[in-house]
Amino acid sequence: MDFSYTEEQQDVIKLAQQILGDQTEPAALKLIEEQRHRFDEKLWQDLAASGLLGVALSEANGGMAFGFETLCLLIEEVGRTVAPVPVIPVLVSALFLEQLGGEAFASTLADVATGKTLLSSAISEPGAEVRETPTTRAVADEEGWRLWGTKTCVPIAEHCAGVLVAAQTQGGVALFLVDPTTDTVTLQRQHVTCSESQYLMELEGTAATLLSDVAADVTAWLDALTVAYATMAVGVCDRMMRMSASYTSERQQFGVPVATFQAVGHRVADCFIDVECLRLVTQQAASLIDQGLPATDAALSAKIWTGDATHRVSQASQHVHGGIGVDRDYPLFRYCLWARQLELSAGSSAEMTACLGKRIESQFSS
Amino acid sequence: MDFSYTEEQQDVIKLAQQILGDQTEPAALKLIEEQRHRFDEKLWQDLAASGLLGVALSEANGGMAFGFETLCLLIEEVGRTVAPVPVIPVLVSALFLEQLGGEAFASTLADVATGKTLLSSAISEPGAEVRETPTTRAVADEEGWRLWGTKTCVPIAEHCAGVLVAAQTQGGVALFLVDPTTDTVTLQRQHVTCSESQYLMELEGTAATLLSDVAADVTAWLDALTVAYATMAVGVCDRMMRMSASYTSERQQFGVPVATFQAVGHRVADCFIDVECLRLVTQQAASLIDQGLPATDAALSAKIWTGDATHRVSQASQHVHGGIGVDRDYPLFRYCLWARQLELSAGSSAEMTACLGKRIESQFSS
Amino acid sequence: MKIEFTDTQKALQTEVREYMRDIVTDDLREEMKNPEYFEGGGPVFREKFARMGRDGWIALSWPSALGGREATPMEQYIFTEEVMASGFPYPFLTTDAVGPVLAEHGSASIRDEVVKTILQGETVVAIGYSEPGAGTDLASLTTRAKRDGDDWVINGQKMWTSLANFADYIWLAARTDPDESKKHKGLTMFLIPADTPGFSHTPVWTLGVRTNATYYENLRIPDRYRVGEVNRGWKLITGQLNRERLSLVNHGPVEALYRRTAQWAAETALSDGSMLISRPWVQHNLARVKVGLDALRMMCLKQAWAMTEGALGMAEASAAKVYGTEFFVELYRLLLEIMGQSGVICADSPGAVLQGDIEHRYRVGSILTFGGGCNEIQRDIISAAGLWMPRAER
Amino acid sequence: MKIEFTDTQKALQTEVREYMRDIVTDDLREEMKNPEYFEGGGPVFREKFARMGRDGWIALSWPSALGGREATPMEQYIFTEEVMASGFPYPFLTTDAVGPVLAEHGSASIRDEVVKTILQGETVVAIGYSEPGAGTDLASLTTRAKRDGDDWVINGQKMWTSLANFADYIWLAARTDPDESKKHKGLTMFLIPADTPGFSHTPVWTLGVRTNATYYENLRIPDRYRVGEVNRGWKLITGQLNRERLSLVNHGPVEALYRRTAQWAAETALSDGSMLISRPWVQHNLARVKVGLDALRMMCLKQAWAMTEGALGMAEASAAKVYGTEFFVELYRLLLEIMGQSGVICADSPGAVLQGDIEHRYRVGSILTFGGGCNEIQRDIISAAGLWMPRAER
Repeated sequence: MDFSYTEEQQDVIKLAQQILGDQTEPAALKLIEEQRHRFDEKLWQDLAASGLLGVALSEANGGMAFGFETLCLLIEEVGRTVAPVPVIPVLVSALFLEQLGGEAFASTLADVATGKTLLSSAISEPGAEVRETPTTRAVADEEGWRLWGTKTCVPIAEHCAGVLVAAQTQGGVALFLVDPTTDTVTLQRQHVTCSESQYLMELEGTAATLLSDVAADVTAWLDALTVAYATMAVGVCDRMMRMSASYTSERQQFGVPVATFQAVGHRVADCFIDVECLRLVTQQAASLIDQGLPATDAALSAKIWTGDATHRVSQASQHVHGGIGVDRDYPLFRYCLWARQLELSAGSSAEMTACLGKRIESQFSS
Repeated sequence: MDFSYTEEQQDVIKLAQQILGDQTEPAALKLIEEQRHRFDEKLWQDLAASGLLGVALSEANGGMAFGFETLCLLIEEVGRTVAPVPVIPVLVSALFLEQLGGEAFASTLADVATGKTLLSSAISEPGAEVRETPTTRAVADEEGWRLWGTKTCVPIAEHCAGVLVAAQTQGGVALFLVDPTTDTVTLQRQHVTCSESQYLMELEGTAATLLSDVAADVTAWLDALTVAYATMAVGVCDRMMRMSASYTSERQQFGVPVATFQAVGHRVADCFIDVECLRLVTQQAASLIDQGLPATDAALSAKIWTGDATHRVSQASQHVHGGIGVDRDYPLFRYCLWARQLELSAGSSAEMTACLGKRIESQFSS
Repeated sequence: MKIEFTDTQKALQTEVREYMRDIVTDDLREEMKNPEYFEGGGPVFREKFARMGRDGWIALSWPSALGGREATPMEQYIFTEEVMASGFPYPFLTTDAVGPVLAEHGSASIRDEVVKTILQGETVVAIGYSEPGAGTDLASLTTRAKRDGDDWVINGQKMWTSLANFADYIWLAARTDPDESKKHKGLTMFLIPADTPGFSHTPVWTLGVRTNATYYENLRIPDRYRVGEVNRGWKLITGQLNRERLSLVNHGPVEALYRRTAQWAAETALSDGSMLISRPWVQHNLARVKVGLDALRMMCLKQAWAMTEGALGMAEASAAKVYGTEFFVELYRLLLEIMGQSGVICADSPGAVLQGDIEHRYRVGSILTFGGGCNEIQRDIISAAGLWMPRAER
Repeated sequence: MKIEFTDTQKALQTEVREYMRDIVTDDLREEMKNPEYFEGGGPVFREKFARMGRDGWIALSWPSALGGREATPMEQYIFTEEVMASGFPYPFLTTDAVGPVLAEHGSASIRDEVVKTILQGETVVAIGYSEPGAGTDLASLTTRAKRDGDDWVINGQKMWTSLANFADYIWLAARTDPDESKKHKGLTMFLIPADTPGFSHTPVWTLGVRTNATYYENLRIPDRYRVGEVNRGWKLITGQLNRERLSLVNHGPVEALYRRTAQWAAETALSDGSMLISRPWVQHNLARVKVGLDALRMMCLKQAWAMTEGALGMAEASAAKVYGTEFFVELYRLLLEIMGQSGVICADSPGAVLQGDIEHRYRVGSILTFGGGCNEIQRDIISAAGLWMPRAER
C-alpha cells in the first residue's frame, strides 16, 4: 500500500500546474469565453508541446505511456484551474482508440499527442439511463457498420476527427468510432451549464468502425470516462473549498473575519471532508483502471461521491461567499458551473446508486 | 384555514398534561421499568377516570366523540412524557373496532373507555414490507374465519382482549379481530428498543371475527396507526429538543455555556426546524383522517418525516448532551429509545419513500 | 384545526390563476428571454403590470383608505403563490415591502407622487441596501447622506441593486450620522428618483440573472425624499426584511416544477420502452421532493394564517426561511438528477428539458440562502427566540 | 500510488483473522452476554487476553527492546481491523494508547510492574479523564493530587471511567497546581492500582453499555506511580488521544455489519416469494452504505500509511474522526431501515436480526461523535489546521 506519487507523476503535476496556471487567469478565461467555443487553442498546443497530451498514450504513438492514473493527475489540474481544454473527451477517447483500435489508428493517435487532432466520446442519449442498453442501433451490411440514433451533450463534436459511440447490435452492445463531419451526422449546438461546446448528435445511417463488440470493453470505456469526470471534480471542489477558506478569512462582517463564525468554519470543514472522501474513492477507481482490474463498483462509487461532493461543496462555497460568489467578475462562478456539469455528467448520483444497488443484489444473491 | 385548537382540544391537552405530568417523573418511570411490563396501571386508570381513554369513541360507547385529531393531541402528550401507557395500540384499535365492528362490540368498547379492557393491532410480519399483502392467511369454513400466520412486535398482546390483524383472503386483504388468549395463539415476549412489552404472535388456525373485507378499510387502519406513531414522535422530538436547549444553556465548558458555541446553537435550531416540519405534516394527515378524506399520501409523508426527524433530533440531542445523554439516570435516554422505536414502527422512511414513489408514478401515469 | 382553504380562499385562488393566464402571454415570455428583461422592465412587462394595477390586484392587501382591498395575509399568500407560479416577474418588493412603508412613513409628496403610481402599476422601486463591505452586516453601511439646506447630498456605492437598470426609484439606506461606530443608529432611508443627476449603475452579471452596482456621486435631493426620521432608518429596513421573508419561500413555484418534472418523466420513454417514471430511483427522488413540499406548504400556510391572526413568531418565521431556501436547493438537485445529463442543457437549446427552467433555477438558488437575512443569522434567531438559548457575546 | 495490500500485509490479515477464530469462542460469546462482561473482564476474557499476550500479539507494534515486533502503523491497523471485526473486547486503550506512554514515561517500577504485564495480557487499564464538570473541556479538571512527603494524596471524582469495574489500574489525570486558572498547565498523570484504599466505583448504566463513576477519597500513592513530570501531564493526555483516534473509526467492524445485513436480505423472503434484497429501496440503502464504506476504508488506510511514513496531518486525522463517527450512525440507520420493524428487536429475543447486533450498535453509536475529542472541536481543527482559517478569540 502506497499513497505517494511517483517521481514521474510529480513531474506531470508540476508541469501541468505551470502551463495551466499561467494561462487561466480570470482575464484570460473571460477572453476565451467571449469566443463562440470555450476552447483555448494556444493552451492546447502548449500542452501538446510539453508532451502532456500524450501522457497516457504508448510511446509508439508519441506518448509517454504513464498510464491512466497519471492522466488523471493532469485532469485534476484542469479541474483546479477550470482551463478551457477538452482533456477528458480527447485523451480518454484516445486511450480506448489505442487499446481497442490497434495500429490502424496510429497516425490519428500521434496527431492527438501533437495537438493536431481531437476526439470525443458520446455517453448520453436523451431521456435514457447511462448504463442501460443504448437505443442507438448498429447494423452491418456488406460495406461495414452503419449507425442510427441520437446522442446528447457530446463534447466538441464539431471539431473532432472521431467520436466513440456505444450502439446496440444484434449480438449485444458494442463500441464504434464515427466521423462526425460526414453528411449522415447532424450536429446541433447545445448551450450547457459549463459552457463547453456540446452537441446533439443525430446519426442517420452513419458509417462506423467497430472497435469492440465485447460488452466489458464498453463498460471499461464508461468506467474510465466516469472516473475522469470524478477526477476533474476533485480539482474543481478542492479549489472551491480553498477559495471559500481564503475569502472568509479576509472578508470582515460585524468587525471580524467571517471565518471566525463557527458555523462558517464548520461548513468549510465539511467541504474538506467531502473533498478528501471524493479524492480517495476516485484514486481507488483510477488505480484499479490503471492496473486493468475490475473497476465498475469503484467507478460508480466515485461517481456517486462526485454528485454529492460537487453539490455540497458548490452550494457551501456560494453560500459562504455571499453575493460575490455568483458574480461573474469573481472566479468562483466558473467552478460552480463546472461542479453542476460534473454532477450530471455520465449520470447522476441517484441513477448510479440504483445501478450500484443492483450490482450488490447480484453479488449477494446465490 | 385555521391552525388553532378548539376549546375542546385545549381542554384535552390541559387535562392530559396534568395527569401525565404528575406521574412521569424519572423516579416513577424507573419504578415502572423495574416491573416485568412497562405499563403503569394506575396511570391508565387515571386516564380512564378523566374520560381521556374515550376521547375519540362515540358517546354511545361512553366516549366524548372528539374524533381522531383530538385523540392525536393525547398521544402527543404521551410522547412528550414517554408515559408507560399503550395509548396507540388500545385507542386506535378501538376506533376501528367501533367504525367497522358496529354494535356487536359495544360492551368491549365501553370497557376500553373505562380502562377495563385493552386492545392492540398487529402491523408487522417478520421480514415483510408493511404495506404489501400480508402472508397471514384467512380461511372461512362453516364455523367462521380461521387465521394462520406470524405477526411480530405486537404491543401488549399478552394483556389484550383482542388484536386487530390484517390477513389475506381469497378475495383480497381483510381486517380481523382475534382473541390472543386462545390456545391457537402462541405469544413469545420480545425485548424491543423502547421496552414496551411486545410479542411474536403465531396464529395457528385461530378463530377470527371479520371486521372488513374492504381493502380501503385496511389501508385506513394502517394510515391511522402510522399517523398515531408520527404524533407520538412529535411529542418525543419536541421534548428532546427542549431538553437539549436547556441543558446546553446551563452546562458550562471552557467557561461559557455550551449553547453559546454557534455549532451547538445551530444544531438545536435544526432540530427546531425538523420538529416544526414533522408536526405540520402530521397535523395535515391527522386532519384528513379526522374528516374521512383520503389520507394515505399524507400519512406516508408523516411517516417519512417521522423516520428522518426522530433520527436526526435524537442523534443531535445525544450529541450536544455528551455523556449524560446516554446515562440512564438522566431522562433523555428514554426519549432516544422511543425515537428509535418510532423510526421503525409501521415501516421505515426508506420503505415508505419507495411506497410513496409508486403512488406518485400512478398519479402521473395516464 | 382546519387545514383546507375556505370556499372564499379557493375562489380567490381560481380567480388569480385564471387572471394570470391572460397576463403571461407569449409576447411577455418572448420579451423575458432577453436577459435584460428577465426580471421585468420591458415594454410588455410595463403594460401588463399597469393592467394589474388598473384591475386592482396591486392594492389587494392594502388598506381601503388607499384604495386597497384589505386582503388578509392568507389571501395575499394565495395571490403571491399564483402570481409566482405563473412566471410573471411581479415586483413584490415594490408592491408589498417598500410600498406600504412609503404609505406609512413617506412625505405627502411621496404619497402623491409614488405611492399612487405604485398602486397603478406604473412604478418599480429597487432596493439599495448592500454595499461592497456590508452584506449580512447591514448596520455597517458607509454610503453618506449630508444635510445641505433643504437638500441632502449623497455619496457612495451599493451592490446587488437588482432592477436598478429599469427601476423608477431606489429605496436607499444611507448613513446620516458620520460616526460609523453608531452602526444602525446612524442610518436614514431615502427614496431616490432614478433620473436624479449623480445616480448611475453598471450591470453585474451573475451565475443566473443580471443585477447592478449603483453609484451615488454628489447626488442632491430635497428633504421630502427622506422617509421616516433622521437616524431612525433601521426599523424601516428590518420591518421590510421581515415582510419579505415569507414570499421568498412561497411554495407555489417549486410545486409547479415538481409536477412538470413528474409529468415529463411519465412521458419520457427509455430504451426498453418503459417510462422513466417507472424507475424506482426516479420515484425515490420524486417522493423526497413531495415529502419536502408537504412540509413547506404547511409551513407557509401556517405562517400566512399566523400573520392573519397577528401572531407570527420570530423563530417560526426564521425556520421557514431556512427550511424553504435550503429545501429549494435540494429540490432543484433531486429533480435535475432525474433528467440526468439532459439537466445541464440551457433554455432554447435542443434537448432542453422543461425549457431549461430548472437548470436556471439551480444557478440562482443559493442566492436565497444568504440573501434576505443569511441562514446563519436565522439559525441564531431560532435558537435564541425559539429556544431561549444564550448567544456568544460577540 | 498503490492501493492494494502487499503480500506481507495480506498474509498478516489472514493470520490474524484465523487466529481470532480461536479466540472468539462460544464460551466467550456466552460470557459477554452478561452486561457486566460485555466489554471484557470475565474469566474467559482474561484467559484469552493472556493467550494473545503469550502469542506475542499485544506487543505487535511495540519496539523490539520491549519484546515487541515493531509492526508499522499500517500493520497495526490491519491487526486492529481484524480484532475488532472478530468481536473480541480487546482493550486497545491499554495496549496501544496508555501502554506505550507508560513504557516511555513511567518510573522503573511501573515499567517492571505494569508494562510487562500489559504485554503479557494480564493487565487492563481504565482511563480517568472526564469529570462531571469537565468533558470536552478537559483542561478544567478539578480532581486534586497533593504532595505529601514521598506520596501523593488524591481527592476527586471521575465520570465515564469505562472498564473501571474490572481494570487493574486507573490512568488518572489530576490537578497538581491548585490554581485552576492554570488550566492544562497544572495537570499531572498518575497510574492508580485499583486496589488502593480510597478508590471506589459505582456503575453508570447507559443506553448501551455499562460504564462507571470513580471516586478518589484521600487516596494515597507513592510518587513512583506518577508518570511524567509534575504539571506536565497535558502532553501525555493529548498524545494518547491522537493515538486513539484512528482505531475509533476502524472500518472493519462496520464493513462486517454491511455484509451480514446484505446476506440476511438476500436470504429473507417476502410475501410474494422474492427476496428482500430484490427491492430497490433495500438496494438503495445498501449502495449508500457501500459508497460510504469505500471512503472510510480509503481514509483509514491512507492514515495508517501516513503514520507509517511519519506524515499524518492533523486536519486529515480530524477529518477521519468526524467522517467515520458520523458515518457509523448513518450506516446503522441505513441498515436498520432495511430490517424495518424487526430492527428494534434486541439480542436473544425471538425474531432478532443478526443477534440484535445493529440494534445495540445504534444505541452506542453517538458516543463516538462527542467522545474521543468531540466533533465540533475536530471541525475547528480542520478549518484551522487544514485550511488556515482564523478562529474566534474566545
